[in-house]
Amino acid sequence: MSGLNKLVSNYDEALQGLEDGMTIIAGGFGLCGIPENLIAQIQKMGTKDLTIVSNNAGVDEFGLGLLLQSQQVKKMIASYVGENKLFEKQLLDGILEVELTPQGTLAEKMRSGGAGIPAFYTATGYGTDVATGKESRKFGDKDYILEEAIKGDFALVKAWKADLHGNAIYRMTAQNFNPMAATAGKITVMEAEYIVEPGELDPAQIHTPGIYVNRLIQGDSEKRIEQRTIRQDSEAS
Amino acid sequence: MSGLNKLVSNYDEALQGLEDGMTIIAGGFGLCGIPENLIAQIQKMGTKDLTIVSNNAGVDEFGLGLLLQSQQVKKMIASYVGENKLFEKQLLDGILEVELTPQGTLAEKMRSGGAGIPAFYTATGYGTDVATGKESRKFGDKDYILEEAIKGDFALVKAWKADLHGNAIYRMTAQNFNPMAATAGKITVMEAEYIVEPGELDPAQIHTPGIYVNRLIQGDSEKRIEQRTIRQDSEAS
Amino acid sequence: MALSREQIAQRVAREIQDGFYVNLGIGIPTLVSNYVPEDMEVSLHSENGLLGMGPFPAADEIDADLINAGKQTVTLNKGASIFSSAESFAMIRGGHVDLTVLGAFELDVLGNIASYMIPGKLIKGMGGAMDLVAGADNIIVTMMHADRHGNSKLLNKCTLPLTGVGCIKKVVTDLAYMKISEGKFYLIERAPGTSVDEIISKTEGELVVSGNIPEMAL
Amino acid sequence: MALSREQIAQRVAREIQDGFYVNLGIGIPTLVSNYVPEDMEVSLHSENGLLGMGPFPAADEIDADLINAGKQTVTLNKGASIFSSAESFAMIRGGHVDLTVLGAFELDVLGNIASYMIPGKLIKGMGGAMDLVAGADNIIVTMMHADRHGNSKLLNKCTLPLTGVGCIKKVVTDLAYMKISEGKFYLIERAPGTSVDEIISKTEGELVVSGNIPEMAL
Repeated sequence: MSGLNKLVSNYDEALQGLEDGMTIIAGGFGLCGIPENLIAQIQKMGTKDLTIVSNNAGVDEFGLGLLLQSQQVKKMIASYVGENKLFEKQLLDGILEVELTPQGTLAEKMRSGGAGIPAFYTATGYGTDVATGKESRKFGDKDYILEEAIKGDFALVKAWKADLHGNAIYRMTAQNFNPMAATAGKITVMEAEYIVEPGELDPAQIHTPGIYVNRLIQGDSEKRIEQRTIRQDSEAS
Repeated sequence: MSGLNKLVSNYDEALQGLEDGMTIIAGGFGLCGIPENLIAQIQKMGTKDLTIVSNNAGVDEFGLGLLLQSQQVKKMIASYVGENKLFEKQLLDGILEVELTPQGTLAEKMRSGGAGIPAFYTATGYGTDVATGKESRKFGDKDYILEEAIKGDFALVKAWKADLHGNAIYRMTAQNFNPMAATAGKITVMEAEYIVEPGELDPAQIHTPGIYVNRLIQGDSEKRIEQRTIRQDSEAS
Repeated sequence: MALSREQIAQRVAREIQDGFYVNLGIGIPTLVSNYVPEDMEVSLHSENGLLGMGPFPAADEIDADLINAGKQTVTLNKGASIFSSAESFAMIRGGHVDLTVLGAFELDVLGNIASYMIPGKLIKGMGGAMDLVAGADNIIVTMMHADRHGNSKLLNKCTLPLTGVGCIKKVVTDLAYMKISEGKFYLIERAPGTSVDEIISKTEGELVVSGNIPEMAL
Repeated sequence: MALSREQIAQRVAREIQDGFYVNLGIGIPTLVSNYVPEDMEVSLHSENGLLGMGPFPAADEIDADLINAGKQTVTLNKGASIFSSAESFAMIRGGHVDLTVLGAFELDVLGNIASYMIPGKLIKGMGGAMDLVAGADNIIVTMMHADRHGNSKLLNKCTLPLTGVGCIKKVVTDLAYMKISEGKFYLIERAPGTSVDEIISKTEGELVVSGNIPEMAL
């Protein structure tokens, strides 16, 4: 690694410095656009007591579900964890703590963490359990609550094409939480399906500028599908 | 105009409903990426007492400077107005009011206006004149001030390529404030250099999704350069 | 007779206008897309970061990177755009989505909605539902009027944890189309063959029945 | 002898490290890009929405849509990226820029900086300067040590409207390189041929001179 080149040579190096008790922000929605190889590496490393910030918790045997299996997660900050049965069990057993956060608020908390905005007001969650312990305030005639930014010791994201400087493009809806997650890590690690030379991507079409990326690694993706839905022949006409 | 097609046929239609005393948010940085044809149309319409939110105020004879010439502007919310001599004169004469706003705060106020965030905290301006009358608060060991969102009756933006649904791509650094401005208008009007059919732009490469755009019009741009700087031969080797 | 799920969707679809950007939740709301009038053009918003969502793919079109908020594989319509979750919720929170349709467990006369959690059952999370109800101006809730035992789900006060406060103004149930304002339900239409008395008996919250209540046109 | 503008830039450039993302303000800071060591790779950030800014264009390369924050026509280096003003200031405010260099009218022992407005003169505005000083961790201010009349610009307390409070820790003037901490200036290096006495006489704010002060290597 020298100059603006972020490429690291192996997954050990990609997650060097990850320690027990750290907070990890992960991109992805369901199993779409998750940094699946980096997650697998965390399981391999066996790092414990992690706080994971991610919209979902994977499924039982893939994605972040792997880290639940191996009981590496202390706390999960997510908007929806309904696809993961292990999650329920660990929650009831008191092994796991969960902080349910509305999806848009979660995305904005990550963005704010990366953008130096310590807190913002949102109407989302006003008057609900989410508002418990939070300041509420009226602007105009509407009620809002104060939500604070989230930052991670590490942020893990999954890109489609990235150049060596870490400038990255996400594919289709695999974009989701990745651009915000990428901004919110003290150390941001990106796995990419394709790595190209600087200059090969259109500068005006970069989703994540390389300034946010500290380490880059190539990762072949399995890309599991959670809900395989197809059009019936009758509709396909 | 029907369905998702935002195309209007002329500039009168593009700015229909613009009235004296309204607030207009305009994209552009200096003279780069400004909605120059829409601004010229406002001069033609003669609408008065406008509040204009824009990073700069154009130059004396181009861009928003035109609206100063014809004394249509009551108040300017901007970060830098140093390129415009008429501005100074009108300010001293008491014709014009100005609210200087740090550039990043201005961008974030527009984004917040469009994103349903009524207010956010930022360290920018803490302890300066910008903080006067604003709440300040500590998060961690750093001081921040509370800044409120800006919304416009109209937002005027300039795109490079747009499809008929208003999905748009900006060219080079003509992007600047345009994406945020586009989100913050009750009515957002976009002038585009090129208008194409839906499906011609890559869905993953849209800078401004059409949902933010109410009216679309074709506009040939003069694109004046403020500081024409070229490399000396000796450096060009 | 009570409406089927499809008929509820059909009634909701009549609230769609040409050029609308529409967010459809999981379940009955998803079915609404089947009943958009043919002469109208609408754009479907999916909160994972997609506008212009198309139908499910043919088997050979399936793309793991192209899903909707229900994690189902989908396709893109012409004029679609894809963006980050922050941008997606900026659209929702900023009031740019013209119509939001979502399900609920309970609704009350103050427009409060409970839709994401039943204490004692599995905690799944609110996903984007809290953002949707807080950010949208025009929301239609679809739900069953009463549970299996005939207990009303249209209440004076929600009993389950709330998804949002004072944000619901319209609901289409299997029995009726109602509006909510000033702390009351207003009966607007009844399902074909359903009596006003049945609706009254299955509505716990204060219900205003004014004049002759027409049957829904489906 | 006092440093020239170019020499100030040269000294600042020595603070650059390989792989830095750097924001250079207008004036002397812009000159710093000429002195980046050849064996280092840095990326220049321009707050109008550009990373990887290249040199000025040749006459036939000029593009009105490609400018820097000084509104000058520029070019792109390989690996450049272009983005919105909101994203650009997210980088600044979020502390992602490794080094920020900007000018100032006055600086004081508390690290306060005044750089955007002289009351009674034309109001130009702060542009991105307030965001830069509030958001960056690593800032170097470049300025003249004193005005034409010999009046110090390194003060106990700034007299002009502030751009930022307590945010400046390093300054390179035409006479010295100094650090600021705990309410004092610390003299680190002096311009070649400039005496410590001259620096003391032109520094109004409390100045700590500890041991032998080396001349700058340029």
